[in-house]
Amino acid sequence: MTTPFLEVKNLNVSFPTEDGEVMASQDISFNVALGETLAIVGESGSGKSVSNLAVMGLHNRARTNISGEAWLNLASGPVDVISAPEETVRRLRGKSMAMIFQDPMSALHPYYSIGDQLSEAWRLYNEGSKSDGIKRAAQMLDLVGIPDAARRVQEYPHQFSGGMRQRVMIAMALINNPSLLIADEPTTALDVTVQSQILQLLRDMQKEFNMAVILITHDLGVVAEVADRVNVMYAGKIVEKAGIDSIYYNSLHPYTMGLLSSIPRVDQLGGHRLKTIPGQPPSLIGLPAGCSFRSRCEFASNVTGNLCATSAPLLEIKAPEHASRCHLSVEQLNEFNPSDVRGTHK
Amino acid sequence: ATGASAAAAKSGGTLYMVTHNGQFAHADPQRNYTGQDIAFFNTYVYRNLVVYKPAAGPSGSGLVADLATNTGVPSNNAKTWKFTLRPGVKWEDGSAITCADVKYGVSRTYATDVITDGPAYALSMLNIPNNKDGSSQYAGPYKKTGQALFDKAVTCSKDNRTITFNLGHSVADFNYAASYPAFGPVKASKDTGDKYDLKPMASGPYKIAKYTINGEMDLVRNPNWSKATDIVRPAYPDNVTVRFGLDSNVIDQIMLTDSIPNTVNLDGLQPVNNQKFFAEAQYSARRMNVNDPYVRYYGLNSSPGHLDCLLVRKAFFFAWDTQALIDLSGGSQFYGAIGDNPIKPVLGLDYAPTTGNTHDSNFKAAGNPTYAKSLLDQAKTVCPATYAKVTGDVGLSIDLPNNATQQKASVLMKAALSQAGFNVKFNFIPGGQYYPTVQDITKQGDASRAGWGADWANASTVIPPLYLKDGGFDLSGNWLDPVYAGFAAKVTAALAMTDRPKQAAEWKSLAQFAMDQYWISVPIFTKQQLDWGSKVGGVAFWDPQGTFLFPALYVK
Amino acid sequence: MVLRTPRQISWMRFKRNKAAVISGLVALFFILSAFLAPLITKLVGVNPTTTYTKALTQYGMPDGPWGGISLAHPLGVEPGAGRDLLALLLYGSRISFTVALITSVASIGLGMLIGITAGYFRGRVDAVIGRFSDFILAFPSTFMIVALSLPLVQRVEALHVAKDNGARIVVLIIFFVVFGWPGFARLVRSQALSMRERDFVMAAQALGASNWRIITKEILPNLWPTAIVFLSLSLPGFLSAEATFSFLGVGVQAPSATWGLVLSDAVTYWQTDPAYLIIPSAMLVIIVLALNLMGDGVRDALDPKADSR
Amino acid sequence: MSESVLKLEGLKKHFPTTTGGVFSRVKGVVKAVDGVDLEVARGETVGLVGESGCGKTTVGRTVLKLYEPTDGKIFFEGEDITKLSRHEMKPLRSQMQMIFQDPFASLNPRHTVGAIVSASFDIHGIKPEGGVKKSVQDLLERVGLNPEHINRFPHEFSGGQRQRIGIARALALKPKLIVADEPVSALDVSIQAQVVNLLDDLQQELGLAYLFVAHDLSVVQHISDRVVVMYLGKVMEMANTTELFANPRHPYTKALLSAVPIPDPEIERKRERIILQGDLPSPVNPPAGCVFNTRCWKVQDRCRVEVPQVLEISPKHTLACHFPEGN
Amino acid sequence: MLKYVTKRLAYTLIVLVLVSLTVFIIFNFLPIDPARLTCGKSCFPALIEANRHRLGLDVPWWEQWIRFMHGLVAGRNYAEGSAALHCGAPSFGYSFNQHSCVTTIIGQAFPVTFGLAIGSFFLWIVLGVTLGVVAARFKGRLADRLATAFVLIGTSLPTFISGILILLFVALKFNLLNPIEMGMWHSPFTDPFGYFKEFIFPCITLALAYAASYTRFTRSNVIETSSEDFIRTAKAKGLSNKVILRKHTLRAALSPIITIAGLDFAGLLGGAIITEGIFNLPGLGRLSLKAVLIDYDLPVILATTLLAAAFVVVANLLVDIAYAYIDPRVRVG
Ligand SMILES: Nc1ncnc2c1ncn2[C@@H]1O[C@H](COP(=O)(O)OP(=O)(O)OP(=O)(O)O)[C@@H](O)[C@H]1O
Ligand SMILES: Nc1ncnc2c1ncn2[C@@H]1O[C@H](COP(=O)(O)OP(=O)(O)OP(=O)(O)O)[C@@H](O)[C@H]1O
Ligand SMILES: [Mg+2]
Ligand SMILES: [Mg+2]
Repeated sequence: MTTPFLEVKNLNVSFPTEDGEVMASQDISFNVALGETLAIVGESGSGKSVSNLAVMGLHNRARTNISGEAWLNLASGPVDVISAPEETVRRLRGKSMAMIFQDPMSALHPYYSIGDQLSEAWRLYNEGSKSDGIKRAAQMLDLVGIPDAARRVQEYPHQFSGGMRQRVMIAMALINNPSLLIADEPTTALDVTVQSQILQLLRDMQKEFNMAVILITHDLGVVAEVADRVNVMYAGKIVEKAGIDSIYYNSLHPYTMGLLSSIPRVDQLGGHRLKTIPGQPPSLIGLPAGCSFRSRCEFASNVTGNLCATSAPLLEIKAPEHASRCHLSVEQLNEFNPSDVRGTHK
Repeated sequence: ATGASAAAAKSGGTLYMVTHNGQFAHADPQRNYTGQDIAFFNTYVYRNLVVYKPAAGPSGSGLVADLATNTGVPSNNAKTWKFTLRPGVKWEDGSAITCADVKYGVSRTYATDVITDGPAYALSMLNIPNNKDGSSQYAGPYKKTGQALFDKAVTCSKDNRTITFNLGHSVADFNYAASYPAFGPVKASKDTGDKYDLKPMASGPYKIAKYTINGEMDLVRNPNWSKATDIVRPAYPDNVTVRFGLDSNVIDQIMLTDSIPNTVNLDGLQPVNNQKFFAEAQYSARRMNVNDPYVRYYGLNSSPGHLDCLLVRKAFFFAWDTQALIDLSGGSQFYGAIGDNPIKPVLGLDYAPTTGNTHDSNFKAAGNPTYAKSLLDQAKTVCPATYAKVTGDVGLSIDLPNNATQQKASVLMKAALSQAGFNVKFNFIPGGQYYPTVQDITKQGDASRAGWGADWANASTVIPPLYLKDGGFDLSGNWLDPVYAGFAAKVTAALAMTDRPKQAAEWKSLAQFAMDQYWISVPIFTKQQLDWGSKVGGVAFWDPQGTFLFPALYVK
Repeated sequence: MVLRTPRQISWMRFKRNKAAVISGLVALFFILSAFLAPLITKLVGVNPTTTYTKALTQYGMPDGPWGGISLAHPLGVEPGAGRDLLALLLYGSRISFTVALITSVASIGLGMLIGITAGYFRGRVDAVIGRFSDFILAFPSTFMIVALSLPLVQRVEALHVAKDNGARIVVLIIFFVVFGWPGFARLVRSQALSMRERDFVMAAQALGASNWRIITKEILPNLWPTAIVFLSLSLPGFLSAEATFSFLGVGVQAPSATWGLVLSDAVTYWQTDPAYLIIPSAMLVIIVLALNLMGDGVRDALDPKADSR
Repeated sequence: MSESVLKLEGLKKHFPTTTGGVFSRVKGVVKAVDGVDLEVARGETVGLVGESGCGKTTVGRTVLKLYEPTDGKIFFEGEDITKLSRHEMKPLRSQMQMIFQDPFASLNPRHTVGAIVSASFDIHGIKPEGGVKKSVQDLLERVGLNPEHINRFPHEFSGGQRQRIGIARALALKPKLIVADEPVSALDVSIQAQVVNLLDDLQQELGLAYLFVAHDLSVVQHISDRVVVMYLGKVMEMANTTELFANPRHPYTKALLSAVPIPDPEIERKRERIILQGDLPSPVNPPAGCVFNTRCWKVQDRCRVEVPQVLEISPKHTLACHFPEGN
Repeated sequence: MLKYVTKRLAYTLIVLVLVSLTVFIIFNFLPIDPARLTCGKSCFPALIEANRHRLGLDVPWWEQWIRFMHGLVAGRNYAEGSAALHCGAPSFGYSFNQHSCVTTIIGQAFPVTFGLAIGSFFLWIVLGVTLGVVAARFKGRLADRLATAFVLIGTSLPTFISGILILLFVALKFNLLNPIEMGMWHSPFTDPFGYFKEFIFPCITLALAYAASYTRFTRSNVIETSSEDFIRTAKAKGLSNKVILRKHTLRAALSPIITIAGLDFAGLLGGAIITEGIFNLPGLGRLSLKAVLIDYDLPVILATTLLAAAFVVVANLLVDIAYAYIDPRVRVG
């Protein structure tokens, strides 16, 4: 594989609050190369957004504690966006790295026309008049498949449907040919049919611009559709990290296994009871020692001694290109894995 | 009075006058009825048959001929009065002032639906019969109903120079009434009805260049006025500008800092600032403390349902903490002295000290609650209903104009009167509506703050207005008092007397009677303070008008 | 996470906001003093109605510097009438606070009721209420109060509702409430409009709840925070409104005292007895500041999003 | 199957629309539901799917008479309740209940769990055996909550727990029919399954009938006996779950199914996806003819003029399409 | 749009007619007799009746109202015989106290109040918004507290105190204003400096009184808007904080202010009674106060009330239109 474009090393993000420090993401390390799609999955509050916002430098620095490194390997040389001055990071945003957000309804400024908002982004890094910007905006809208783009640039966000707004967001993120695109739950608010349109679009765009893409989602179905590699997060940590197939067919973490089997699938018959992961995810304040998944883990009892309660497992490479944060051995994990999830009810 | 000093008067310059009021009450001669306004307009803008002598001190109360060549010639037992006009006096537009103009001017008083607020002397004195409802059969020059009646009552000589007034009854001092601008000329062709109040045509040394209500009045020299025809007005300044509506605090600030040295303060300082101004030597050349023509008192409403019991009125009188109220308004040095009479000593002939009231051994300046209480106790048996009212829930209500000083005063009144056993209530009435309200017997409370000064040096302008039902300013509701009939008969008789000393004796005894009836509370012979800027010269007090001797003012 | 009720959480947040806590204590102190005025004046040994003319000079000015501050008169005496300033302010605050409090509570209460009604029933009810409040808002309120207060006081007295200052207070309160509710009603209406679209209202309807129950049990409790914040902010507003109307001579009148009366009187003494102006002004500033800061604190404490910002 | 709990005949619900804001005026009507026929049998679960805005929620709410139907008939247990007044509806409320999509918005944040669950007793003046408190605690226990949490406030619970509170409230009066309006779409992946299982269990125990509204086809497929597919206020296709998923006949159903992501990369890689063009048309101004014609890849002229009839193409499988997909 | 505005204007007219009717009814049923109140010093029943006739109060209130409405469209005559007067349409009546047609009086007072309103409006918006933004940027820190305290002190002192203090201790103390010229009308066109000197202090007084709510409003709106998703989007684009604040945050945060600002502005026009009094500005506030408390001048009372009402209603209309202009979501339709 080529050198990664983004290298995140030991990233920790926490928020001091009145109840204590919220350890939103801990010890996050990953990387993405150009042309590659990395998916980050995990349920709500597991720290997916927080870690990526840190990469974008979008946290309020005064209210956030961030440590670790995140290197962008730019043509002009690598930059650590965590330690770089605010102004430097600002100049990377939009150009070297771009981000789109979950809710297309509220992510666009309601008072400015679509064209204005797009051209503002373009003119930040390009010489050109406002009308040039609008022209460019229309091209981009056309590219993301909005019909009649020349007219629609003059319209306002509320005149667009959700799916179209998400396309606008994508167009805005791509308008300066960024090398890295972070898509934070880009389809969660959308209908399935629109969702597949958008995912298709993202794929096409990635090909066209040869971007590194980080796709944040909690939908394992979406991941299966687009990702090359997957990071699974739980309670602020990456618990499993592997290529797409290994995650689905050869998961080495009880949480991922539980997740996969608790999802009903259209390609399987109903009528059976769904498998569940009992309990709730833990609070991120004052996380107890030990494995944060242990109270919900059905295999915890198989670990010798009291290890799960006393020591936090490390993210170990348990198979080629496959790391997992679990005290269980690969053999045990393989044994517990309802080996072929895909085949159970076929 | 001090002030007008050695330095010679000087012509030229602009004289400023400042006031908190938004406008002159009236500029129209027939509607002008306020001492200061009359003095102002008579001095600067219009001329009159006769005017007060422009002199400081008692001699200022004498009349001098102005537009006329004499101060009036009575005949027919003072039922006919003749004035002959001075030749060569011109209007602002250059035309001569004629008898017809004077006659027309007087006739305007009768147009009661246009010419309001003015003195009613013409109405009550001229020989024109009234309708049943009390209105005159002559409706004024605009409608002309009954014009013939008027033409008979006021006549002009052939040469249009002598005017004759035929009165309905003897008026020994009609010429004093004639000193009011209400008896002054108005040129019929230039009469603008109600709007004449904004721009009366000048006959005096200045004409009105600009007059905006809440703004200013600008007077400039009237080229058609000739000094030769005028023995009254030196007309020193080139311009006179009156600034209306300034905040009282701002006016005081101007005076204290002398920031506009050519200014005359028409209002006087607020009591709180008087003390400083009159204590510090730096202001000594810019201040004057004088007796004004007014007596201030509270009219005690003696009509049934109010203070219809002599004992109760007396108790009120003795409970009153006069001293505290005087102190509140600046102390006896500035506010005035306790008096004993509705007639002020300046009236000389008509004034004599009364007996009883403030000369009673039980009278105390700071109030005598014990004695007042004993009087009230007597009232309990003599007039139980009144007693019950003033001590009970209904209480005794005092009408006061609504301003900061009176709000303060109410605290002192309540403190004093409650000690005597009264239950006191206050009825604060907005300044502009105060007199119309208390003059309405149906709206008046039990005691109403008031003040009165003689229109001229005869108690005929004091006793009748204050104590006759239709006198115009009767706040004592006394016409419902059983003793009224006899009293009123005597007043009417006194009014008709032409023998001045005999009349004076009558006024004295009537004043004593009124005081014995306790129709008013403790009278205060008030003082007034004048203040002006360092560049104003010739300042003196014009006794009969109760304000600056305007003719003498000049800019240094 | 430790589980707490919303009240506890708000209270915790509030407690941590030092400015708000201090402000709250200050406000409480003022209110308590007003409440305990008779006791305090007795302790100090002064009486609000006594005119201590002995403490005045022959010109009616306080004898001594700083408005005649002395052991007997801790805040000095009132020039002119000679009442004790401490007693005056204490007793004055009773009327001022009562007027402000009743007015705030009444206009907020009325605004809340009308606002909810409009927002909940929408349609024609809403339109009628909306037009009506537009109509009321169209009147220049200050001006109407000045023009109508005297005759209305007479009306109130004639109806034997109250007398004298009682009647004036009643009229003032009526005016403040009449012109005060529409503003709050608008706020409440918009909240009620969004509230009625919330699923829990639908849930109550699905259970067969009556409109009355929905309004009182489901919607109303959610508007308390708004009302409380509005209250803490409108109190000072009405305090200075009372002062202004006293200045214009249409409020409560002497010999009763209110802060407004004292202040409007004090203005004329700005040069001769500045302490008389400074002391009550400072008090007014302090309490208004306190109430505002406390209001901010309450709002922040009740705002669930406050922390994430 | 046994007799029906709920029966809809030609149900219509139109909303007058205003243009919004200050320029507000009535502009037209949203045909949110435009002629829906549907039946739910005792103990049966009928899934209602379709894209956002197609009228699923409106159907659910109209069924419970939370909206007044514009046209058509609603039968509950054979009784026509279409014209019943609010007051007359009250006794029936105990038999039909609703579970809401958003567990955060559907619980009044200022009421305790106890107050929320007992509200139904209060409203209907019912004094349950053993007292209100005991009944509430029983209900909480039944939905898997700690009965001691009766005095806690909703925000002290997680999303899944809150949804359970909502379910407990719906169960309080022992209803026969529950309209579940997207009860799991706001829940986390790992929690969703817990709630789905709970609903399953309750149906088994209490013989409830569900009208299960959802846009997530995988959940619907899992829980329903029959599925109704709606598009723009109209029913497109209706069949037994197995039949529908195995053999979708309507192009829209087919597109919908193909769009659902499957958590299985291998299948995903092989899958032929039907990507629909464009967006859902506005329900204010629906297309003439077949409402799906603007996005259908099989569209022909006839589709643009003629509204397809709802036909029973095989037993229990109805369809409204001129050119159905082949068998 | 045009249709909408016409409709709203018609509605405005109806409101104004209702307001005028209400005012007539209210004043008719007051236990006050203007004929008596304005009758003068020596007053007796015949004079009161004459006065009543002069004031036009000798007919029932509804007829008075009809005459008033008629006067508005067709002008009105007063007094009879050679003293007859005419006030041309639109006539609000004739003030017997000021001896002028009310329309003329109002016409003179209006520019004063309007100038005052515009000036203080501008000042308080600038002051309020600036402090609000500062407070929001430094939320919870010293600058925030100072800004809040400053504006709060400004509002908590009633204008009758702050105005006097500003006048005496600033304007007059430092000779910034010639007291004798206070209230003189300097035309802003021929004598802008004189005009400025005249108006700056009253404007500051009012601005202080009003700024606080804008500071608070701006502060909370800026804080709230800053956490909106679209601000995050703007950041993600790479815009600088300054541009984000200016173009994105403020635009969204400040547009709701228009609503209150419009109403406050209208309220001010209706009369800054106390400020005008202190600074001797012959504006609508002074005019109305004098009419009420001193002259009991019904036509002036009526006219100022109606004018004030008209401002509120028209301001409402303008606010709505402005809102539609700013917020595209409102614009459609
Ligand atoms: N500004 C903040 N202050 C305190 N806690 C925060 C803040 N921002 C996020 N958190 C907490 O950090 C944790 C991780 O949040 P994050 O937004 O990364 O979750 P996520 O995985 O993106 O979830 P979702 O799927 O809901 O978007 C959550 O518990 C959240 O409550
Ligand atoms: N109260 C209402 N007034 C006006 N229009 C409404 C109302 N409720 C719903 N609609 C409209 O009716 C249509 C159907 O809405 P409905 O909420 O039933 O859709 P849905 O299928 O439940 O969508 P979702 O999946 O987004 O919940 C939509 O266009 C919606 O805008
Ligand atoms: Mg997230
Ligand atoms: Mg829905």
